[in-house]
Amino acid sequence: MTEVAQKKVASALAPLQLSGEHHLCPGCGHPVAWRILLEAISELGLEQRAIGVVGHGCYTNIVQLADIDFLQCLHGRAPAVATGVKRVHPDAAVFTLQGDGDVASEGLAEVLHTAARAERITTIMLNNGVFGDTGGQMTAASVVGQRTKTSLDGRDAETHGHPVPVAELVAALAGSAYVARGSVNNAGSIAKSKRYLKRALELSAAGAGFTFVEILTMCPTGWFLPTAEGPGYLEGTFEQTYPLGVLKDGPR
Amino acid sequence: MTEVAQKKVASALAPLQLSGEHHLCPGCGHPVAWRILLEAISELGLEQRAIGVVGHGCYTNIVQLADIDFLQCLHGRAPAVATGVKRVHPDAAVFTLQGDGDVASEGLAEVLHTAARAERITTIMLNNGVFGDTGGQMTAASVVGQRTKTSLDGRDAETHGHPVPVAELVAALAGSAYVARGSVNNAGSIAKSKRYLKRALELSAAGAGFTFVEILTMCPTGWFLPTAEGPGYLEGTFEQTYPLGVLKDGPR
Amino acid sequence: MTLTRGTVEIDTERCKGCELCIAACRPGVLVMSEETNHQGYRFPLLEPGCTACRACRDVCPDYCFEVFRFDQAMEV
Amino acid sequence: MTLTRGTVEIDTERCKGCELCIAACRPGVLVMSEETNHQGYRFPLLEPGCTACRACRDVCPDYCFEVFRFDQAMEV
Amino acid sequence: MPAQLLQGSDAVARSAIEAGCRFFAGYPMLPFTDLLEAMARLMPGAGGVCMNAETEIEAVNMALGAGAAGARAATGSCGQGIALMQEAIAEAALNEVPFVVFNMARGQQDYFQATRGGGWGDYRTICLAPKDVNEAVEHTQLLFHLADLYRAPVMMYGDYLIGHTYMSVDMQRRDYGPLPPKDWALDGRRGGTGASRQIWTWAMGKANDPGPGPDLHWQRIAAKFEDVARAEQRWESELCDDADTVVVSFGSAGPFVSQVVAELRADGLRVGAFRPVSLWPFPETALAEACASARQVLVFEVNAGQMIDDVRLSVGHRVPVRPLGRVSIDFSGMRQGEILTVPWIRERVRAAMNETVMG
Amino acid sequence: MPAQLLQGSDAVARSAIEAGCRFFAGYPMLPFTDLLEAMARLMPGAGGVCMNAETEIEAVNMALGAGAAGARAATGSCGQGIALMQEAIAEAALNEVPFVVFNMARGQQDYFQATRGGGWGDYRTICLAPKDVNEAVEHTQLLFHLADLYRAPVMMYGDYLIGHTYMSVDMQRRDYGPLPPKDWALDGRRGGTGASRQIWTWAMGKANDPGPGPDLHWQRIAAKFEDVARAEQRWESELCDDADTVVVSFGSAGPFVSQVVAELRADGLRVGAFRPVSLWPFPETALAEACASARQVLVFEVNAGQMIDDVRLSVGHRVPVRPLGRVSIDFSGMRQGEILTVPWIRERVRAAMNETVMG
Amino acid sequence: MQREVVLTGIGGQGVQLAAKTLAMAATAEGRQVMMSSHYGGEMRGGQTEASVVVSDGQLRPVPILESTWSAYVMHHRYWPGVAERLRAGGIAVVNSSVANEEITAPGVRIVPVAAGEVAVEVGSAMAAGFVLLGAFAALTGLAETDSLVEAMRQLVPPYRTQHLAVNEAALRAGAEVGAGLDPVGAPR
Amino acid sequence: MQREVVLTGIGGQGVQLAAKTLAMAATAEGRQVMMSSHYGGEMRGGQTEASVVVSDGQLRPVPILESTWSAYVMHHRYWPGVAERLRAGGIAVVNSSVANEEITAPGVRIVPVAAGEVAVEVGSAMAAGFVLLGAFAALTGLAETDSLVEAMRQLVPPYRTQHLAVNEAALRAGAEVGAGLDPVGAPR
Ligand SMILES: Cc1ncc(C[n+]2csc(CCOP(=O)(O)OP(=O)(O)O)c2C)c(N)n1
Ligand SMILES: Cc1ncc(C[n+]2csc(CCOP(=O)(O)OP(=O)(O)O)c2C)c(N)n1
Ligand code: SF4
Ligand code: SF4
Ligand code: SF4
Ligand code: SF4
Ligand code: SF4
Ligand code: SF4
Ligand SMILES: [Mg+2]
Ligand SMILES: [Mg+2]
Repeated sequence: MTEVAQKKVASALAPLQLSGEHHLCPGCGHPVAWRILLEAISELGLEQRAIGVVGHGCYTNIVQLADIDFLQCLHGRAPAVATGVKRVHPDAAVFTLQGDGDVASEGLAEVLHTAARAERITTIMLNNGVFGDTGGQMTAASVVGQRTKTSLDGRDAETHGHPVPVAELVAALAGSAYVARGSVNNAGSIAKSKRYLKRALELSAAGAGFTFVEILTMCPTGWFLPTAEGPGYLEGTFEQTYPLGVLKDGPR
Repeated sequence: MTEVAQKKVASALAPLQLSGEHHLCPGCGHPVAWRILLEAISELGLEQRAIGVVGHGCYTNIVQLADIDFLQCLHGRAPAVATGVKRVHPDAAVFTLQGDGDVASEGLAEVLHTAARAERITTIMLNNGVFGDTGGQMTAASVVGQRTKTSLDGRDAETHGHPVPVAELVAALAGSAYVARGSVNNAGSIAKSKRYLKRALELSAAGAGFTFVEILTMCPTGWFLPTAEGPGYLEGTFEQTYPLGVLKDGPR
Repeated sequence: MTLTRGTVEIDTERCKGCELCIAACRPGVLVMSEETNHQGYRFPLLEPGCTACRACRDVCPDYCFEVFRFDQAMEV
Repeated sequence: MTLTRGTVEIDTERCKGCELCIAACRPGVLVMSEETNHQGYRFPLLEPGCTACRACRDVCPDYCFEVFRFDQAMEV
Repeated sequence: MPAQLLQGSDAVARSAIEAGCRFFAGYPMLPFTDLLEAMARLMPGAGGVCMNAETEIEAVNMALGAGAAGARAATGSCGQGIALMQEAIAEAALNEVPFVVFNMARGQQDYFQATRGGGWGDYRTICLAPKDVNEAVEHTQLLFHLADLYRAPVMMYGDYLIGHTYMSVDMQRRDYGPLPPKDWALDGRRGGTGASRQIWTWAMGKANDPGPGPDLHWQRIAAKFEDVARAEQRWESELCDDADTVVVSFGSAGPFVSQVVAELRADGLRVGAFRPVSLWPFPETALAEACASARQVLVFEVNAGQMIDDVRLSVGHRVPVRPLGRVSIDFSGMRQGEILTVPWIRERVRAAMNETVMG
Repeated sequence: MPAQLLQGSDAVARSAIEAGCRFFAGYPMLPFTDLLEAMARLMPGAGGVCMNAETEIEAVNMALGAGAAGARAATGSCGQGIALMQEAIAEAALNEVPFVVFNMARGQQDYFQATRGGGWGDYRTICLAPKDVNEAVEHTQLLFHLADLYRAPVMMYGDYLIGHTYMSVDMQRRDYGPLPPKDWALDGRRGGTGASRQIWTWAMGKANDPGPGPDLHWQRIAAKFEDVARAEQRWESELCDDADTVVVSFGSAGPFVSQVVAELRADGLRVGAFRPVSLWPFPETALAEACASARQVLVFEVNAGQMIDDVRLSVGHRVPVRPLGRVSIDFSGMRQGEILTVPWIRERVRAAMNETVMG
Repeated sequence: MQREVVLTGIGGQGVQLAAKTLAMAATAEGRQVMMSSHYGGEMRGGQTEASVVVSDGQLRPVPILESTWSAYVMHHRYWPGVAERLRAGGIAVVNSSVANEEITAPGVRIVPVAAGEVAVEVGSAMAAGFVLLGAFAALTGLAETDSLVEAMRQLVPPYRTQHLAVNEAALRAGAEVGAGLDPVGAPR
Repeated sequence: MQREVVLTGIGGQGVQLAAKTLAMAATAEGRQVMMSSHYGGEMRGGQTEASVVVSDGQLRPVPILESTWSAYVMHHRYWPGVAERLRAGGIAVVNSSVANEEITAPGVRIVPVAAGEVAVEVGSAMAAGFVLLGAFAALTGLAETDSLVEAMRQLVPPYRTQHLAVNEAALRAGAEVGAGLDPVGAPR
């Protein structure tokens, strides 16, 4: 190979990212979501206005990796905590980063009340359909048929009930200004998810209302799957229950 | 007036009703809802299968007046408690009776999770848009513009947010089999509300899934209105935010 | 003369004077008393012309009405 | 001979062997190693034909890729 | 400012605003409701925020968020509502976010709840129990100070009698001395500088500045609470020096006991009154000293016996410690019941003295 | 049945089912999660129900509903999750609904939470702290019995070492004697007969059969808990008779202390071990007796000092009561940290004995 | 000189508002006042009670009275509990439109006032509480009628201003009734 | 006779499964066994450790070992904490495919096994833990290979049965390696 001029077109780390080391599993979808979130903040020029509020889950480790202010809070409560933060600093760009267990299970009241209140914050829900951090049990967002450690034969609608489509519920509330659902199972969907994040953060920081982005992420560990099968499983099951796209975009 | 033969066509008390004495305010809408609920249970022949689970609110006094099994439980938690009861007695006709503060504020997660789970129970929400029992503060269901003790100048969407339409959220969940909204502000709407209650109780007792009936009730005390103005205020404000009718009826 | 098809028994001592029955009565045969009951509330009084429609009974939050239909309507 | 428009630097020690990059690479120029890194994982190796499309970098959960575009494409 | 006739709740709300409280979140529950209503009425005019939180859990977490953002923040409730807040109160103690919890309790039955928590982990909550509206006004300001001084959630144990009684109140800003700067509070301004902040119960730090982790962090917190336990004991002791019998009570039971003691002293009985003003830290040493000459200690509390543990911990087994109160709730369930009257207490104290001291 | 190798959580789940538990509701939280998983796996086969409750609050309220309907019901969690359950545990104590709470705690830092509640009102919670998997199996069955006997929620204080350790377990149904019939339980069958039932914390009764109301009802509950306090004290005492030094510990710290005591006895030191098996009611009299000849009492607990209050309440000021443990959590935050080892404890006990007893 | 009054009635009769009006009026006249109220919330039991202590000097802050000099009785239901606290030589002003049962207490002067009827006359049955208050204050001298009117105006919340006129009329009508009764010594 | 083994590694290496397999196999052979494991949950720190005590008689139930006779080392990261507990005369079986740093402890025999390479040979790098276990058991005699295979079959959850074959191959391949090493005295 001869020496040719070359230009870096993509860095491993996002701006605002302090390190690339983390303890998440091989093939986990969360770290990609972290990266596009930090890119979105940086591209919007919000780095010195951003305050993140994170729940309890595998994704929590973003606190260690990102060079912005963070408040790690109780499981499910992030939207309420973020409300307190935002009302004290109305000019800050306040967002929550949470998992599906955090939002759809423990914190369903919090996210819906905050959305109805039109709180000017963004909630980002990383939906992998399991409590990843506790080892892969059924959440309120697990899809029908999904095997988890507490639904070993697959989630059965008759006994376990149906998944809670948080994004659809948030979109039904008058206080929400923007709702979208993306995923991180291939480069194209990653790029789209990043656009959703940018619009959501921009709108809430501009005072339009509550904005919500759900991102479907792979959890090969909780799905009991080889890492390479994660993206395909996500598409074949999660995207059927949770269709991708913008659910709501507009002033309230 | 000469003596003519006469037949009683309507009793003051419903079957199953032990007494007509209660301490609710003049013009309160709750007692009428109690009556049609008891009539519905009796007409469906469910009196020896019914177990009621009630929350905290002015309506709680039904426990003293009705001759069926009752469990008075913590504010907001009735659907979870009812779940425990129902799973132990699958043949019982289990219902919850709650207020809007109980359901839309404190217990939003409970009702939505229970609905998504397709729990075979009926939840009845008496919506008067205030915490009546604590003296008339704003709930998550208070309508925009409504004056309450904690929104003295009227609920303002910008600072207080928008009301949470619980029935619409429940209807959006796959686990709900029947959702309707009635009111008790005149004889016609009372009759319709009773039909809704009968269908809801029948369907959940038959195992169709979770059923939900919202009944708009007058709270002249919490609305700071003369009693006679209650029905008109209900129609002019509540029915605009919360349209009456059947929102969902069908097998899941 | 008014056609009267039925009548109501009113538990006036239980009444809390909310007047919901007054508005509910289509023929307008209920009027509020001037005196008050032991609780201090005024209460409805029946005038001729009841249709036994049950509306008063349906709307009353204090369970004050029993409704009776006459076998045959009367002129009062 | 393959047309190569760019290249990637891979932090193979940080790699956790998930193989997401392998599937993401349209031209299929990434293949998994036989050896393992210090963590015990196999990792991707680059073969000629990279288009500098960044897909590998976008999907990698362990931030292993830096992507470079050549000023001019090369035949390798 | 001349004294005004104010309802206790109103007075506490005004005192909080005077102390710089600019964020309040609450959920109605009697007898706390009035404080919430007062805050909803007064905060906007003071340039602050009062949230009609949709649940107690949201209320306390909003206060936590506001406290973490640097505001003087508060919330409150009672009984069941405080139970729901335990998770967040413990969390705030462990991640060091200050705010004030106004526990306008339904009676005295929540002493364990207030002093032993019910949250998780090794934490304690400073808890002041005012005896009347005027002391509540003072405690309000002191609590905001202590919260900031120790970076911890703190609590007032009030009740219906504090919240609902109208009294002539002297409202003024109290000065409790300087406080450290709130340079730990989150404002988002340091993002991207390498010095962004974080608040995290596990204290894991950032990649460029690792934290101590939970073990060391929680040891440090425990040490802090030991300091608080020594430094912040408050009490009121009346006529104990020569007392045969010391009657211990807290909160709004205090004035009743004081009146009983005054009356019995007038009858020549050697009786004293001791009132812990801080329920935690409990004034152990002061109580032990107050009971130095006593032949019996009577604990009047309107519950099944909760503070009596702390009294026994203070005085040991040297002198008999006897319960005087019992469960007693009024017909409404909102406040102490029939035993909270001067005659009830007076007769019991007299009888106990006849038996033990005279006998 | 021959002994089987079972993980603690699995063994507890099987023992619960053996005891007739047919309703379980839980929410994942380590180290409780394994018990939930075991229940989800085993319950359907036993004809029971295991709910994947969506929150801890729902879990405990589901258990309350199932208990009120007459089933042997249980729930569980740890730390923050138990904090969220306090409201309902108190409620169940006051409306007399039995169920079992498996608190598989992250360490010993939740002693106050377990023994003093954090709910509202005058209530107590029977709490058993097993020392190992086999005792946990036994306690599981005893707890269901006690819950039904006293119509009250009861708790197991387990931890990671109980839940995650695999041991050879002897599983069998224990008989603790007869129980009163559950004629108070709701089944809906008496509607319209004039004898319908109700469960209501305020005990207001029905129009045709008025209840006592909260004041009398709660006094009765308080009296019941006084009976429990006397009747249900459980403990284990080893070599205390002639001991200069008694070391008190609870739960899975017990075996460590026992081993230390055995080793030090072998070295000729007069040391004994005392372990409260019931944390509430705390075995006050037994501990006082065990310490009768002691010159010091050492309290080994892996926290900032919580059980030490109960130890001091038992032995008074007669003999010095010294803390031996401290906050100590492992790197994962899931369990006790570095101090929970035989050498750590042995050295501290030896040092304390050198100082005080030998010195 | 210290004077106590216990006000009793059932929920909805405006007893609490009457107590506050009296307390505020007395404060405005320069006295030290303590007022406490006991009413149900979640437990709609109907009982509502308040006590007001008015003094020219410093007040001892015990908000639950052992005994009282006077009573304001809107309803008889909870009278026995009040009667036992009334000191001999005291006075009870009673809403005779409602309180139809035997209202007596040893050594206590019982003053019946047909507050319900008077209230209907001035325009609203709901204002009976103010009629009784007007009468009570005029009789006892604990506050001037004008002070009561002023206090009532400050206390009625903005969303209830439609009631101001009839409330004032009720207070004044009550005061007239009270002025026509045998006077008692005022506390100063 | 009582033998302790501490198993150490990082999350994902199957250390817990290896420990359970050993414990179950030993139980099936009629011994008394206690196994305890320490691994993070919410705190993904990577460390994973287990200990197994195998005995012919009654076991003392202290689940955190003061010292150990042997170690099973899948990764070197947490070795120092294990090394200090290893008694002189003990043995450490080490996954030399990964554990590339200095693994020594005074008086302890260090036995390197290229578990990673062997695992790749039998079909899956992920089975290295079973290779090391096969070798460890064969060397120490704490359990027969057949018992290990049987225990592994019972432990692998239904949704992972696709791994059974390769796991078995790994155990047997490891056992072969172990059999080729200098033996140590078995505990019985
Ligand atoms: C109140 C409470 N309950 C339970 C937990 C235990 N917990 C910690 S992380 C977690 C799982 C979170 O799942 P999810 O939000 O989906 O995030 P993921 O790990 O899947 O990314 C749970 C249940 C907790 N920390 N607090
Ligand atoms: C956890 C908790 N928070 C607050 C309360 C106080 N509380 C009792 S009843 C009630 C109001 C209920 O309002 P709603 O459900 O709308 O019923 P309504 O009285 O209007 O019929 C509240 C807030 C409580 N009992 N428990
Ligand atoms: S458990 Fe799932 S969500 Fe958690 S790190 Fe592993 S793959 Fe990611
Ligand atoms: S406050 Fe409202 S809901 Fe309650 S009894 Fe009165 S009118 Fe009815
Ligand atoms: S029955 Fe009908 S017509 Fe007769 S009084 Fe009642 S509402 Fe009027
Ligand atoms: S509706 Fe009933 S309570 Fe109301 S005025 Fe008529 S009779 Fe009386
Ligand atoms: S940049 Fe594109 S072509 Fe090059 S290795 Fe990555 S995915 Fe393949
Ligand atoms: S995507 Fe990243 S971590 Fe996964 S195999 Fe490729 S380089 Fe390794
Ligand atoms: Mg998840
Ligand atoms: Mg309501």
